[in-house]
Amino acid sequence: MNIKRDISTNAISSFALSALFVLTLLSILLQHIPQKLSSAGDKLLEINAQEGVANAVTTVVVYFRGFDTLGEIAVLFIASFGIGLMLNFQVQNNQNKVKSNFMLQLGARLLFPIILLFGVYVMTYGHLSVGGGFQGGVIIASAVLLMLVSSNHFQLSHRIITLLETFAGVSYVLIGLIGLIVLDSFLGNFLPHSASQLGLLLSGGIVPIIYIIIGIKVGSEMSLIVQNMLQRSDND
Amino acid sequence: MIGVIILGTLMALIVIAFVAVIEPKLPDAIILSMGIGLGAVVLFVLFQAPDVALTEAVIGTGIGSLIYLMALKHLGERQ
Amino acid sequence: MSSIYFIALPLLFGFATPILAKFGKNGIAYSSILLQVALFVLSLQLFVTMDRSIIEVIAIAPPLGIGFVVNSISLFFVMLFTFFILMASLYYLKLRKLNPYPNEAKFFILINMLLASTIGLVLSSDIFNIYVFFEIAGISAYILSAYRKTPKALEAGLKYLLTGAVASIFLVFAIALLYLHLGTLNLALISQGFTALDSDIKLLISLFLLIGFGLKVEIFPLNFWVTDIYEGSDAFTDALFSAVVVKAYLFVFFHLLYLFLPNKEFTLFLLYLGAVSMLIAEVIALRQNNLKRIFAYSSLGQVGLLFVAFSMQDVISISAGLYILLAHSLAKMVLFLSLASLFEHYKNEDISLLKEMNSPFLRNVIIISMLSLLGIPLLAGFVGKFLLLKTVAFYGLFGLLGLLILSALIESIYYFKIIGLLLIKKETKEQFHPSTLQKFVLLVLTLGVIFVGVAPFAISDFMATSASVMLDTQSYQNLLLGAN
Amino acid sequence: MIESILYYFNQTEVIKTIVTLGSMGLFFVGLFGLLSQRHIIKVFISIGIMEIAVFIFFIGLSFQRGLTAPMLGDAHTTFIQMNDPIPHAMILTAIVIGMAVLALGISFAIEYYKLTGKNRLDEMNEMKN
Repeated sequence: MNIKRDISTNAISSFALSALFVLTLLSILLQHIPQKLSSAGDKLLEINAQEGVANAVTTVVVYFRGFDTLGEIAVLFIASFGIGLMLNFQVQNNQNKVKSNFMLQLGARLLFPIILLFGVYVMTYGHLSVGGGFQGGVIIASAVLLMLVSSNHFQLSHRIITLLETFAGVSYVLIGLIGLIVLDSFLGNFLPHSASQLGLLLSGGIVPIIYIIIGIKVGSEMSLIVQNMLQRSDND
Repeated sequence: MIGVIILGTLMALIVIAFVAVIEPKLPDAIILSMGIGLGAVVLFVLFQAPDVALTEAVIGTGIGSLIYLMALKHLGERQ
Repeated sequence: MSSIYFIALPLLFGFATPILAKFGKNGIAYSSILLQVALFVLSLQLFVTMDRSIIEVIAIAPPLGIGFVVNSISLFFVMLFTFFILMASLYYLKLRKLNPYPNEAKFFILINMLLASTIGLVLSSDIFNIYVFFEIAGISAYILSAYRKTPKALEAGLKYLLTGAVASIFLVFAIALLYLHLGTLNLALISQGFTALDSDIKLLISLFLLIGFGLKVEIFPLNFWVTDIYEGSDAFTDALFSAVVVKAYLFVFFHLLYLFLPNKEFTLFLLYLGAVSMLIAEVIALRQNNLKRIFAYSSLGQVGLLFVAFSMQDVISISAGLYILLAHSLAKMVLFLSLASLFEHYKNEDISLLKEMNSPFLRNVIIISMLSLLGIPLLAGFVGKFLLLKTVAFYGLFGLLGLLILSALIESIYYFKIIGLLLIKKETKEQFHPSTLQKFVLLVLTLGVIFVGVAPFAISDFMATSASVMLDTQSYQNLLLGAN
Repeated sequence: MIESILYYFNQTEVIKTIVTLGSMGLFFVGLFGLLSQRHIIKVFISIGIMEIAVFIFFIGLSFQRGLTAPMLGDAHTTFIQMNDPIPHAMILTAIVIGMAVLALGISFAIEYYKLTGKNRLDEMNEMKN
């Protein structure tokens, strides 16, 4: 009885507190609804055609603000190994795992290459249409997830994942450093690129290459996160 | 038309979010939080931001729900 | 040489480490040290050759893209952070013989990521880029504090992560409001457009920035969680948090505040917030028994003092703040690093450890750094505190002066209690000697404390230039916008 | 009648007001959850709701009615009359970072629960006082 009253007082006071905060916020925000103004994004759209990339968001993410994306990759990298460190991964014995039935295994095996193909498509066409390395990489990781859930013996090779991850991360920074040496600006677009290539698969200089590298990195890290999360042993 | 759809989606989102927050059963709360992600995807599509919508669908809702479900499996349902 | 290497090389090293780790643990440790030595030499070289502020372009030129501003204040922090992280890594080389971190390669990745992100925070001139580095530094710090995977460490990491997640939401909110109202992310353009905004919006944005950074820089009343984190983490990580991470966040917060200041009242508010924060921290510290907790509260007090110094917006008070910052970082580095050795050796984290320990060298460096924190003349802490009190008195803020002196008195009570415990005659004859390398690191840091205290005029020109550069937002804007 | 209502809601100003109200409502729910709920999964859900509210606020207010998505397609061959791509890029980054932090936090919580059996914030008291 006493505990129940405590919980409800807590709920009421936090309700009142957050309502007060948000109402103050609203009273300011509603008076100053931002008007359309010429922003940095509009100027970027004007010069976007020079880069020869059809998807302006991709140019912004990978090239104009590419440094943020490098930082983002670093965040994912740290988080991924942090999770690996926490849920210290051991190859578990498959005894207490529920054996999945034949239809599930067959379906998963049929779907796996299709999802993989879709992920690679989203990754490589990131500079032409919606999508890119982040989304494609996560789609690939979801294919891995499907196999991990359904199959009893599927196991990612730790060595290959580490190799892919390292390759992707190192080559991202190296591309940036080549730009620094060639064009005197880190992550500069040193490969040939022009507006006339707009819409071609091979266009945009370093932009699609970097997005594919991001895809490899995100795909391998997400797969590791998924595997670590799924296979945390339950016994202790 | 678009204004009414945005209004409806936002209202539904607020209701879903409120239920998800006060729902005592954790599995239900997690399913509802996936609904919030999907509602946000609809809004991002309406706001002409397909890249953000795809990212939110794949990362926020896809991997995010997996993480919540794993948390549920390991942390237990006891509130 | 470009300042981008300070970010690119640690990142490269971090990304390559999973493969490098296959060649053995010692290789990783030594190559990490080598990298940090190289970066420190690079920062010294930049410092010597620098004749004016410059701007480094990343991808495209600043108003649209991201740029790094290298001037004397940012270079001061770059040198400080590379030096402290190098010292900590050297110290760890011997510490790992006793009780190494599990999975050591990852530990070195975290150290290097911390280096890259704190330097990025200081150098960057783009507010969203600052957010990204804010998150990298945050995530590295969460993992470092939970690294040992004991219940205490995990709880500290979890609390740190939750507060950090809330902080980043408010930071993103502030950035979104800035972009919606000004249409730019470049600090110079934001600074130009900010004065024309309505006062409500200005106040809201500053409040969100205060909440976002305040949760990270340990200012009252957003610091309820800090001492738990210091207690739960290793003393070695506490040294890094106190000397490097908090200082980076603090500098960026005031850098942003100078560039877009809502109004005079806000700085006055921060001034008294800092003073109250210091007083409360020192009062609570009196009742503590855990050594890490005591020094955590002392860190909170010093952060309050730094808030006072930086909120005054006066060249002398800012250079006083830089002196305090330098002295505090040096002293806390010495304290926490020597505590790390003592904890490993005596397996005791309570204040009773001080009675038990018998190690003349460690006792002496601890006493010197604590006296410096107190502000005894001829030690580093004195210069900053003296300059600050002089400025406060000059502006006629006698209430503030009283608060600061009162908290300094309270601080001296528990400091002298600790020093008294250290000077008691020990029962055990067996002495504990740290290794030569550890002695070397502590000696270098302690000599730094003494040098700054005895000869503050040696660096006073540099400090004054840095302070005026930090305060001079007009030339910062010209530098950033003139490059195009 | 219906047409006039639809027209009213289609004005850019009205859409922006709706987005501000709605996203702040969502923010309120998240803040309420953060303050009132103590189970660790609930806390993370609340933080996620606050994040999504800020994202919707930002994307919704930078959206202009009548402008298309910032990419070329069959009907658009030049980069004019398009929505601002920078908010999209920023939110894309923020979503990925938010997910990374969530995954890390959950892994801390799982290990903590395995060691101590506590899964609520108010039970966490490993430290003294």
